[in-house]
Amino acid sequence: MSYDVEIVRQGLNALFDLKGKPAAIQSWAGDVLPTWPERPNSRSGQDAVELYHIGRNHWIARAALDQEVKLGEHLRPTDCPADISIVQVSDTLTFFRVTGPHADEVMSIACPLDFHETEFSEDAVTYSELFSLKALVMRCKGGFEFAVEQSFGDMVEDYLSRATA
Amino acid sequence: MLIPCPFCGERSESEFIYGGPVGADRPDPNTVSDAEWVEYLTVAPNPLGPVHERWWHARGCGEWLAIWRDTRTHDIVEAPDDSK
Amino acid sequence: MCSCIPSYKSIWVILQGRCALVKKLIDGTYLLMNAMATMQNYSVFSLARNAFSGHRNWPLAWRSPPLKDQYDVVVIGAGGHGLATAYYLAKEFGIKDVAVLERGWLGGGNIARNTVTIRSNYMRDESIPFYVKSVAMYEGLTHELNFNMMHSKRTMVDVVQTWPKLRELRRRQLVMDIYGSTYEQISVNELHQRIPALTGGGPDARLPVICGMVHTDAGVNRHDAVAWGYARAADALGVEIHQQTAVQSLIRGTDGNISGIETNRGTVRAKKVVVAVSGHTTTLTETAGLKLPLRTMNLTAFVSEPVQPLVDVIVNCPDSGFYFSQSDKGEMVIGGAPDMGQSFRRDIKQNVFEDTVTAMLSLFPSFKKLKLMRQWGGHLDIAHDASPIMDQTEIPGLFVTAGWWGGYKAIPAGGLTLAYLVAKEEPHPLMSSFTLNRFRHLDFVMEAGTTTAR
Amino acid sequence: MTQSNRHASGGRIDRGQPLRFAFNGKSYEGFEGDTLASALVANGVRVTARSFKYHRPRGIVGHGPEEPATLVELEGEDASGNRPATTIPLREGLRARSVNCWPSPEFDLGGVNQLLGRFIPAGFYYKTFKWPNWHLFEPSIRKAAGLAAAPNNPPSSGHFEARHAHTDVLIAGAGPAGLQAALEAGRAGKRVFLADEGTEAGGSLLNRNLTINGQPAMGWVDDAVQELREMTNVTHLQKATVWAYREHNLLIVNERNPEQDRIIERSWRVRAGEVIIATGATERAMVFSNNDRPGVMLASSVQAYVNRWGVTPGKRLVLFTNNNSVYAVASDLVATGIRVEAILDSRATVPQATLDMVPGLSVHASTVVGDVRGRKGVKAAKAVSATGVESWIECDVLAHSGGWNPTVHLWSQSRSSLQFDERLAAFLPDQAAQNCTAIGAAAGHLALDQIIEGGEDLAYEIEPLWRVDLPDQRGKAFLDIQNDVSVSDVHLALREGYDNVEHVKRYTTGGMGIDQGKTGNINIIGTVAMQKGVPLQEVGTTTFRSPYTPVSFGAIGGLREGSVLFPYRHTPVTQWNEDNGAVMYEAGARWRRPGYFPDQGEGLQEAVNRECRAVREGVGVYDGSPLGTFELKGRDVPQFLDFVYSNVMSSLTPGNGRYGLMLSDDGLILDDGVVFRLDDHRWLVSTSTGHADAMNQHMEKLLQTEFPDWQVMITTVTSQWNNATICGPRARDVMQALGTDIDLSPEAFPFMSFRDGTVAGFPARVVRVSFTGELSFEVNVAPRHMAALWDKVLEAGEPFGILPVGSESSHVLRVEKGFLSLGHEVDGTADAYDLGMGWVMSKKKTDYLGKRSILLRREGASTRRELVGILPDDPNKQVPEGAPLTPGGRKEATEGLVTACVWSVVNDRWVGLALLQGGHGRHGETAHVRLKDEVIPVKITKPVFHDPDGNLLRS
Repeated sequence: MSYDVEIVRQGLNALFDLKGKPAAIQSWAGDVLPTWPERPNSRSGQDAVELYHIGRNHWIARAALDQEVKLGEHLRPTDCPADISIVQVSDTLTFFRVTGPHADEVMSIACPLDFHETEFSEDAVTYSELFSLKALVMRCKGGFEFAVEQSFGDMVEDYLSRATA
Repeated sequence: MLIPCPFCGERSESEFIYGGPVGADRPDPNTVSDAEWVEYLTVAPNPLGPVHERWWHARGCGEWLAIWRDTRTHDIVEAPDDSK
Repeated sequence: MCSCIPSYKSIWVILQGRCALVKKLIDGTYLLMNAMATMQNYSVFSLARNAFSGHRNWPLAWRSPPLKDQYDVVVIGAGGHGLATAYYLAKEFGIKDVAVLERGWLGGGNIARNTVTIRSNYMRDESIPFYVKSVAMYEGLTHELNFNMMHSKRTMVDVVQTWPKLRELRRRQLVMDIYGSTYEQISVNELHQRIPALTGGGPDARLPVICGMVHTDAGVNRHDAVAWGYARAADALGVEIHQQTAVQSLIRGTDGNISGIETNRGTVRAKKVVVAVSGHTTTLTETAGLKLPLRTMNLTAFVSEPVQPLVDVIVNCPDSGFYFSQSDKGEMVIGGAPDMGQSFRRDIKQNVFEDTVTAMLSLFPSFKKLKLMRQWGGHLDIAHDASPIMDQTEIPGLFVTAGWWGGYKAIPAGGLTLAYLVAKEEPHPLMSSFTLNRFRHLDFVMEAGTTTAR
Repeated sequence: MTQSNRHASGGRIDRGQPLRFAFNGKSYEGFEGDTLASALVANGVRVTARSFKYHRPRGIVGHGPEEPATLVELEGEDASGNRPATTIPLREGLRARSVNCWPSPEFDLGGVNQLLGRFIPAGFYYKTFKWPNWHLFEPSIRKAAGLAAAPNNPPSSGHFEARHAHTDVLIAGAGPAGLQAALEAGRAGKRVFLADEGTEAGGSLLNRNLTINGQPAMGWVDDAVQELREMTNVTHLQKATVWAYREHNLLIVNERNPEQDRIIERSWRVRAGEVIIATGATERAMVFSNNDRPGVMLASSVQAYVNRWGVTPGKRLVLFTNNNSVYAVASDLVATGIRVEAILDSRATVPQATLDMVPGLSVHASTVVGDVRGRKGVKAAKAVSATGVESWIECDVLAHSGGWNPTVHLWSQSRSSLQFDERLAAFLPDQAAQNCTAIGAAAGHLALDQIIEGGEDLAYEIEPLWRVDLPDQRGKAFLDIQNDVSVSDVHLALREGYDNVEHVKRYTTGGMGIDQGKTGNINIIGTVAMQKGVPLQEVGTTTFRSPYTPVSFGAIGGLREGSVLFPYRHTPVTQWNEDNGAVMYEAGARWRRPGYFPDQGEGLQEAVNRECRAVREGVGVYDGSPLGTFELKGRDVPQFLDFVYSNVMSSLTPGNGRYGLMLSDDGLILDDGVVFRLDDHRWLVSTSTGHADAMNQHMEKLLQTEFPDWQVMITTVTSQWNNATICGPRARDVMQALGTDIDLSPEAFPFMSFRDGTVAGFPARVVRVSFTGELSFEVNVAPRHMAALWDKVLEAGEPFGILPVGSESSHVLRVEKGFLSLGHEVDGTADAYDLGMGWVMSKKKTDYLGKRSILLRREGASTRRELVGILPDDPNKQVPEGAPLTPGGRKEATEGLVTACVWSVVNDRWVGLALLQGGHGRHGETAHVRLKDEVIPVKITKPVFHDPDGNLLRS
């Protein structure tokens, strides 16, 4: 019997890479961004914009692709002050979803993280290793969502199909 | 190994890239003697015991961190007293 | 540590089937007996003679004399390099008041843990002639030491999977030609003929095999025999080997020169002290305040279960990152890349190990059914420029040989050149580029792209 | 009659499920629940193997992974070699044959070696086979060695899998101690990972008739297993061997045939908070003359065959022991109606409680076995009393027990220490090196009542006997049955000075077999200790190494094979490349890139010439997407770039760029690349494809560890921008044809600047850099537009004869220009001055990475090897890349090497680059390429063969 999962390679998202002190970014971006996720490797979301706290003074803002222009106009990457960095990175990451009863098992083949709920909670988001690549990993309804650098997308799809063959 | 990242907590060694031992501070290249410059570049501590070393959380949050690791056991240990 | 123990199954067949050779065997044995008058001769005849006395009359391979408080030369470390150095000091330079001190058991360091690959396919003018010499010395060692090293000059074949690697290997080939070392390119078809078990790496593989490079001078032998053979021969020349004798510190005289060593069995004085301890070099030299550009790392290896002969060459796959040979006992003796962190743990890292195994399975998919039987690690020191160091240090009378990651193949020539250095106090011409002096102006000897990190 | 030794009832086998199997070509029948070994015992097969060295007939000795004698090779679809018959679950249609004998173990031609025994003691091969050389003998010896045949195919169906797991407690072993620990941890709510190598839980209780609180112990096991099954926090695996204990409490478990039939084996990498080692104990052999006869078996194994599998290995048994455990075996045998001829106990007195277990049996204290008769099966055992009285006792099985060794392999692998316990005569766990504990028999608690409350068991007492030592002893007494190592071999090793236990092991090969000496190693240590007159602790053990039992490489590799062996990276144009017949190469940083685009029937050189001509005379395009690209932001970027690059970057104005070199602090070239200033605080840094990750690491390390106060933020944008680089004299025409709002004139848009705008309707950043020496426009767009842009470029370029250009042509084009390449000219020795790039080494800056070191190195006496161009005297003569240059072409130390040699379409000849000693001062002279059988004279020139003043790339 094969693993009972559904694997979907997703389309583009609007993504912005944010670096700098939270107060500085907040004061520049205003209320376009959701409540600040203070805890390392956690996320927050409102009005379809999600914010991932994935490194020291490092966040990723994510929204649907149709929000890209609007978000960009708010964040104005080229105009922001010297002490913060905002870079549009929508094309950089390719997202996958693995959902279904055996999503945990497929993830345990790919990734060394401990996905037990006490260790990897509902709002967890983190960079980790997935099929020996750097990957952004989080939970989604019914399973997990993760993203790898876009050029590795075909390779990850290939690997996932082997894992669930 | 499990390596403690100050941002992410303990993570599998496979998320990290080894960054070499923490050496002496870089001397001023314009005033230091040749011999001292060469020693700074080429000689690293090689203890049979705790070594201070750097790792890059390359597949994680991107943090460069330093740990003390016992070269005999690979246990991650407290900094020895004389290093503080 | 690998095991290349032959089976005993067909001894009878061999002895009977080679009648034509008996005359030669007899002649050869007598020649050897004359050459090695001081040692019990090892031959098929001495074996037979002893068989009838129940093997009760074999003498000790080496003595365990009392430790004196002074020697002309003290060699620290009864591994391959230490024992070879002591042997050549006595044999080539007449220096026989030599003690080899070993904190554990002789032959128990890296010589007990390596994968016995002997080769000379290097890239630089500084390196090739030295290794050509070492390979040649190994080939004659069984007869020189009257101890069967089971030297098997069975050829190394590189399996090339990327064009940059081919370019690098061809560069080696072209320089090696000058020094008489052999390296030839072969086609994929020829590669499959030489290594029928190589069924992976086809045109659709992740890294398709492009061609092979054949190094016919390469071989393997039995590592324990090298240690034991040198120990026995050095002992016969008067060298003393002291096991379970741990050197705790080096002692310098008031003139700053080396004057002896402190051991767990007391102080021993010597005007010349040789440090031949692989990974522990800095641990020792720092007791005399000497810093060296060396770091200690872990290198791992593993063997499969023994199986019937399948591969009769050394297979090296630098693009995939592993190499192996099949021992006479039938085990695949497999090595991969070192683990970069400093380590004295002598263990295997699971991720490094898995990398090596998966690389091997990609080219040898039938090995999926082969079983891992034993794995281990060894530590070695690596110099800042990854080339060896052999020199008298800034402490007069203190000599080091270090930085030999993959120093097994260098044992005979390393021992000979170090004995030369100790006796004459000047570097042997084959090793003159490998002194500490090179670091003064950062004149590194970069043996770029040594095959799968050995 | 089939299964002649099977009892009418009893045992944990399913008599309703008979299974047919074949052993050495003969058919037999067994039952579901059997192992191959128990089925062979049931069928009365006595000679099951031949020994490795002497080819002595051997039978089944043990019942688990400790089995030293009977190794078999499975045939057919589950073919694999060197498997102990005791660990193979029987299944329908199983085909097995003994290794190391031909044609069969009953009649084995290799048996002639037995006659030669005295000529081939330990280490004999070091003393012989030397003349004329080893090569003469090696082929025959190799052929004779090796046990099973090598596998010749991967498994025909199914695959292997490796996965990660995390647990609070890992418990190795589901015997009474392990089950009890799992229950306790599971009830406490901890995450528990319980793994056991057997087909079912219970450990020793499966083999023994014990009670807990008056009830059969297996009932307790069933209850425990049931309770564990109901706990969601417990993972309980059977057929799962914990085979390695690594650093930081990482353990590797091999699970065979897990629930999914498509998975052959699964490898678990388990990270455990705490490890409990409940691996039980292994019975060790007694050492006496001819202790390897078929029918000489471990007592506990006889007990297992009787109780667990309902078979009796013999009809008349003699038991030989130095400890109490054998008395329980005898009691079980008697209860089953098997005749026990005698119990020989080497101890002077046997405890009364022990004797009470075997009323009516003949027990001889102070008595040992002196010899065994029966070459192909035990016929009689010679009992020898302390007073020297000898008597032969007829029997068909001699069951022996030399005591029990706690199974400390995992404990020792964890680096935890062992201590020899005189009372138990065994090595016991001592100081833990990691967070682990040993419990139950593994900790020396060898009786059930020490492990489980209510358990009833006989107290374990022992007086060690490492070997039977009698005057006039004849026949070999084996310490290691698998490798045929006898007591006399160990004595020989000691006599010759191989007296360390490691020397003994290596000289005799004792303990180096597939069983790793599980039943015999301690006797070797004991024999060495006796001979040297020292305590066992002083002799010590040899190191326990993983794996605990052999494990297939397939399971270790898991799914990582085929196309995903190494990662691979694609650009949006990869598919187009493949569709258009590109020969794809591995191109650094795991990118797969086109090497060249051959037309039908075209070879590499023709294709490359065609592509190069297009770039030099018309226009070409390549996919430059893999180039490493980073956006740097912050006030301190200028001073940072001035520190990491050898030239000055801070003086760049927005919109402009500069080529630069990054050096390591010891003066070696790390990378070359181009820096553009986007605006006051935003910069774009590009690196070579292969070094992108390393340069990212380099910059982050400096910023985070050396200059934490500097305000520089780095974002990797390699995959945010893709580019098509249009290059050649007609490049501007193609750009115009594509349609752009950017003024492309050289005045408005000069070399080394960039402009943002639209190209072919896509938002684009166009950069004027050139790696070919021609007019070039690097058109950067978002990857979502890249495939479409590529199509449009080819369409717009068609009238100008545009061709896609692969990396082979790029190499030619850069060599013609003398542009350096990492891995060719930059090989770890040349510096920027050697490469004629002194201009890139700032004299103004007081410090930058590598400055001091390069100056120091150049003060050294040695003559530098410097970059030159070479023109073979014969323009049609190709020089191999990497070929050495020697003085006068003589066969001596080299003075340089040819780093590149290409056919130049613009020069219509071969041209090359070389690093040559003092090369900068030797232009116009002749140098000599030295090949094996040939000397090629070459003229030394400046390293540039096309447009030396750089007018074209600025045009």
